Amino acid sequence: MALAFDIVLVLLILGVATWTISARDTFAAVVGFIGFGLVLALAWVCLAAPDVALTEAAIGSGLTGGLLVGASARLRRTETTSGETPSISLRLSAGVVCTFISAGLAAIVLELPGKAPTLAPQVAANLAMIGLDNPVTAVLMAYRAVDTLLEVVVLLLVLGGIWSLAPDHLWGGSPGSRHLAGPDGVLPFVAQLLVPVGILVGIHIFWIGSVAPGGEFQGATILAAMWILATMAGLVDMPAVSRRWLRLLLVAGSAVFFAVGFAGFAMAGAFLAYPEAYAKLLILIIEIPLTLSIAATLALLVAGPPERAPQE
Amino acid sequence: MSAAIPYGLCSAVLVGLGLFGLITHPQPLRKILAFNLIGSGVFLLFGVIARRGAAVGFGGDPVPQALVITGLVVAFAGTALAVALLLRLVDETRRGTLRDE
Amino acid sequence: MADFLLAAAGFVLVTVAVGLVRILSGPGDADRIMAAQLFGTGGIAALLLLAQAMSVPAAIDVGLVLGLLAAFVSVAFVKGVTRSQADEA
Amino acid sequence: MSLALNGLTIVAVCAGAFFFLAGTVGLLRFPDALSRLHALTKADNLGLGLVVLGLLFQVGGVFAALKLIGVWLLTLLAAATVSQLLARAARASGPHE
Amino acid sequence: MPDSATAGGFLLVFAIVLPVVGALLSLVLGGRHAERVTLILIPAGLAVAVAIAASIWRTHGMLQYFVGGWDPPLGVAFRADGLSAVMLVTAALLICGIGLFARAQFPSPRGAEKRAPSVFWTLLLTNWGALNAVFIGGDLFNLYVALELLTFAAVPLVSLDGRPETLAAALRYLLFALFGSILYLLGAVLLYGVYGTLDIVLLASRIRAEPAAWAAIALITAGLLAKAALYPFHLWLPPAHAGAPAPASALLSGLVVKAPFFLVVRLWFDVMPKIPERAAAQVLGILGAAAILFGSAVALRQARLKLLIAYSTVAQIGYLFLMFPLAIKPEAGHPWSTFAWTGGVVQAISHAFAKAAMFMAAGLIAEGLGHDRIAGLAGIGRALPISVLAFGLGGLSLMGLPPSGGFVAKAMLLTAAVAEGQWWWALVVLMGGLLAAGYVFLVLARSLAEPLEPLRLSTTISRCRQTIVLVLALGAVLLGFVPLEPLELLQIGRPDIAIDRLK
Repeated sequence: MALAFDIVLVLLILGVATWTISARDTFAAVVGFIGFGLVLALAWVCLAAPDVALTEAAIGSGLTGGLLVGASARLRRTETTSGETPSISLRLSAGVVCTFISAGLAAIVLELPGKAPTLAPQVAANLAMIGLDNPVTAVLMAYRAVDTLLEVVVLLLVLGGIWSLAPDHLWGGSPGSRHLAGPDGVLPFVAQLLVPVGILVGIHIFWIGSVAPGGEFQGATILAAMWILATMAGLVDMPAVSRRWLRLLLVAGSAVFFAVGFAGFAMAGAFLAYPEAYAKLLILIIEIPLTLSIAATLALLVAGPPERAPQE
Repeated sequence: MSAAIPYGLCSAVLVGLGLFGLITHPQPLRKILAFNLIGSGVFLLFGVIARRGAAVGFGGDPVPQALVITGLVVAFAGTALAVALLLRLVDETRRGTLRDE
Repeated sequence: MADFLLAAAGFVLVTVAVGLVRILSGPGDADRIMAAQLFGTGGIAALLLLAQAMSVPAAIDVGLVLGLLAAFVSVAFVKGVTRSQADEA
Repeated sequence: MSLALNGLTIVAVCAGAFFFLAGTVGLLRFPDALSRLHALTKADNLGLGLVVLGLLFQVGGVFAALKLIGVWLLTLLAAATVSQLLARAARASGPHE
Repeated sequence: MPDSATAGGFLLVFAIVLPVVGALLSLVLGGRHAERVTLILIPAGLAVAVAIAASIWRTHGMLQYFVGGWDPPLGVAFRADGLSAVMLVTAALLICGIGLFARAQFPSPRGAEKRAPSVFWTLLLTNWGALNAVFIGGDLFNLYVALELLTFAAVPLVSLDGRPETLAAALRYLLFALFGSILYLLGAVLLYGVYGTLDIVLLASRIRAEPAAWAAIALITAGLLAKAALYPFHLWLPPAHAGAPAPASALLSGLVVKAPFFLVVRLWFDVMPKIPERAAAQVLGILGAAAILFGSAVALRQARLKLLIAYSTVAQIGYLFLMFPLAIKPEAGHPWSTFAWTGGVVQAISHAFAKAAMFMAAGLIAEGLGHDRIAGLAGIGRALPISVLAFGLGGLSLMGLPPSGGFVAKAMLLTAAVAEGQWWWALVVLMGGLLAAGYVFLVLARSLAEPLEPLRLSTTISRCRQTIVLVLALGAVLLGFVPLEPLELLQIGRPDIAIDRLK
């Protein structure tokens, strides 16, 4: 039964993916992509990776989906002009090459060594030292904390890059146009209902991350989505990006991360090392500001470059 | 063990499909979508590898699972930058044609 | 029981996938978003069934997240359309 | 006891699956956006509700049960508002294209 | 290979953390502070790079650091061998030059924060941090994140002026780079699936010649080639490098494309020295040769100076990949193999200096003239003699004429080619040199020609900035005087030390 379900799911994934690639209309392709993220989240559950399923649902489908839907709706009007289709010969040769690559990869997948290598025992052996029960969080925050640290820097940097796309006179202004609450206010009403619930869910997902699937990225994504939702409903306005408090909020997480990392030199003899007795506490100290910073960064990444001049 | 095989094959096809889209679609937004499909294929393959490494009570090897989470976030960052560039480019060219420079 | 739940999940999934065909025929963007929404609801149902069948309680959280973000995506769509109309004007 | 619970689950989940089927048929058969919207929001939310109901007989803890109900309420809320917004968007853009 | 952290390993942490923390600081403080933070950090970063090189030189061993105290394969290692050290120092010196040069172009005025300066200074620091992370990364996934950091730091530099052409160039660059990194990641994933580690050193000990390993190497290499703009993946480079502001072009052409090249070298020579087939190395060589001939020929036909220099970068990247067929060919460790390997690395360094100088000289010329059309250069040789001299000295290195680093590099490649009986590569090197001479002389001849009417510069160009450019160009020339002895540093930590035969 389980195998049958797996096969149905895989066929569904491939069907939706094919649709995403082959749809003539870009918007239809984007909608297909959102559905794709959804079935992929199911696949991650079947692969016994609920942490990834959460991330896929939140970032892969949700946030990326919202970003692309917004973009494709905006690009609607310009699309007809760039409708040239590639030649048959190009498509044919591309098809042959890609089939070849897929077949090669499939062959390698089937040939993977019978006894799969794994780091699970090593992860498990050191879990007690860190005081976490969720092994994925342990990898992200302890064993490979430097990846996570660099990743947060990547997010911030991309945000800077997106801001840099603003015209000179709008630098430091607020992203997006001001959303005003509609006259009959369906959207504000929904947002008022949905946002508090969403914030609770976000905090919950973040908080259980130390013992169960969840963690700062997934929680932060939900918080970010709620912030954007509140903005779109006109409940709050996106702040001007030159605001000092905003910049501090964005950097706070990585600043604490770096600070604890350096403290590791003194306390545990290495950068980003945690002394055994305080590991769990230190990780929590990093994670709380980190979640807030990531949430703010993700929300602003979706909001795009400043589009309104800063008011003096 | 064998349960992961369908997903492994699925990831191989996803990579090919995405690659095809990346090569053949002229519109940048479609290329971005295709890039995300390839990315999903790669991550799924990593998930299969994680699943195969199930041991000591874990349903999968946590290291690749954690790396997939990092990868998803980085891929999102790339998508966001590409979309912002694209929207800005469209704005700018439209304004450019209006301005008749 | 697990087998029944799994079968039900598969059935719901296939059913809503047929609904996805709706996207194929369009014609309007609203139809597509609706199809995505049906797919989303069905996907969440399948996910909850899966969570119980495979006893992965965390999958319920995935359902929560999907429900929240489905709303977010739809709002982004409506906003995108109105914005593109505003750009036109 | 558990047999009875299982029976209830099976009935509810089957009913839920049926409503999903009905929603899909409606989506395929109804002529215009607004009536499709109508069929859709009714059917799939009812379907999910029944599935959740069926699962409530199976879960162990109160918290998990609450979360299940929460998922349903969330989708309900989301679907209702979104269909409102969509209806307006569909009306505004008209039966174009 | 040391199996624990070495003394002084903490320096490696600082090589990454200093610039990155600086970038974050500039983001928070904004405005004028971004420039100030950069100028303070440049000497500090240079000191760290030199300290790393000195430590390796003194101990004759590599530096190693396990982040968080977790040994690989569970944790992530940073490692620096001689090659890393040389690249770290090169990067630090160039960043130093670029930073000083850019002060006039991106001044931070008092009062409200300005867009271009804030972005430029922040991204300069981030690029530096990402480059350092690539040079010392010991873990394939950590390197993936570092490569992404580098890409995302480089792309916005291209579109800094916000014109539609540069936005399009930036978008194309980003799409190529994303494509490259996803291929790279796919290869890394396969390696983990087969060998259960992403650590480079552990991988080197576990890897065997089998289909999965070949596929993984092919994918990783292809991904890196897309990022390094090797022919036929060069399409994105000319508009991107020519469209960026001069200091940014210098950074992109001089350093950023060297990072993926560095990783290809690391992979082919250190991780899997036994794996690559000679045929595969020949393919890389052929692509390199095609890049040299194609890039140089197209450069000759350019009407704009910055595009000419950008196409010349396409060609010079080709030289880098000539080292693969020459150095892989006999059993690694063979004296000629080492000769070719060293030639390739010297080419990377001398091109970094030469190209940075040429792009910045072109920037000064364009600033003075208000355009960069080659046809309108007449008289600039008299108006901006130092800039034109710097351009010429850089060109000397590109042509491979003595005395210059380019000469040393190309002579080493040439000798190895002839000695190994692969004379066709020698032919390519010579042809490329002739074509390079063609486009460099084209520019110089126009610059030194008498103008029809006296040339009046639209702005005055400070002598200080011209001097900085000249110093960088002299750096490329001076590399030609470096005796082979310090090149020994390059060999430290290589699995096959054939250094004594070099002497």
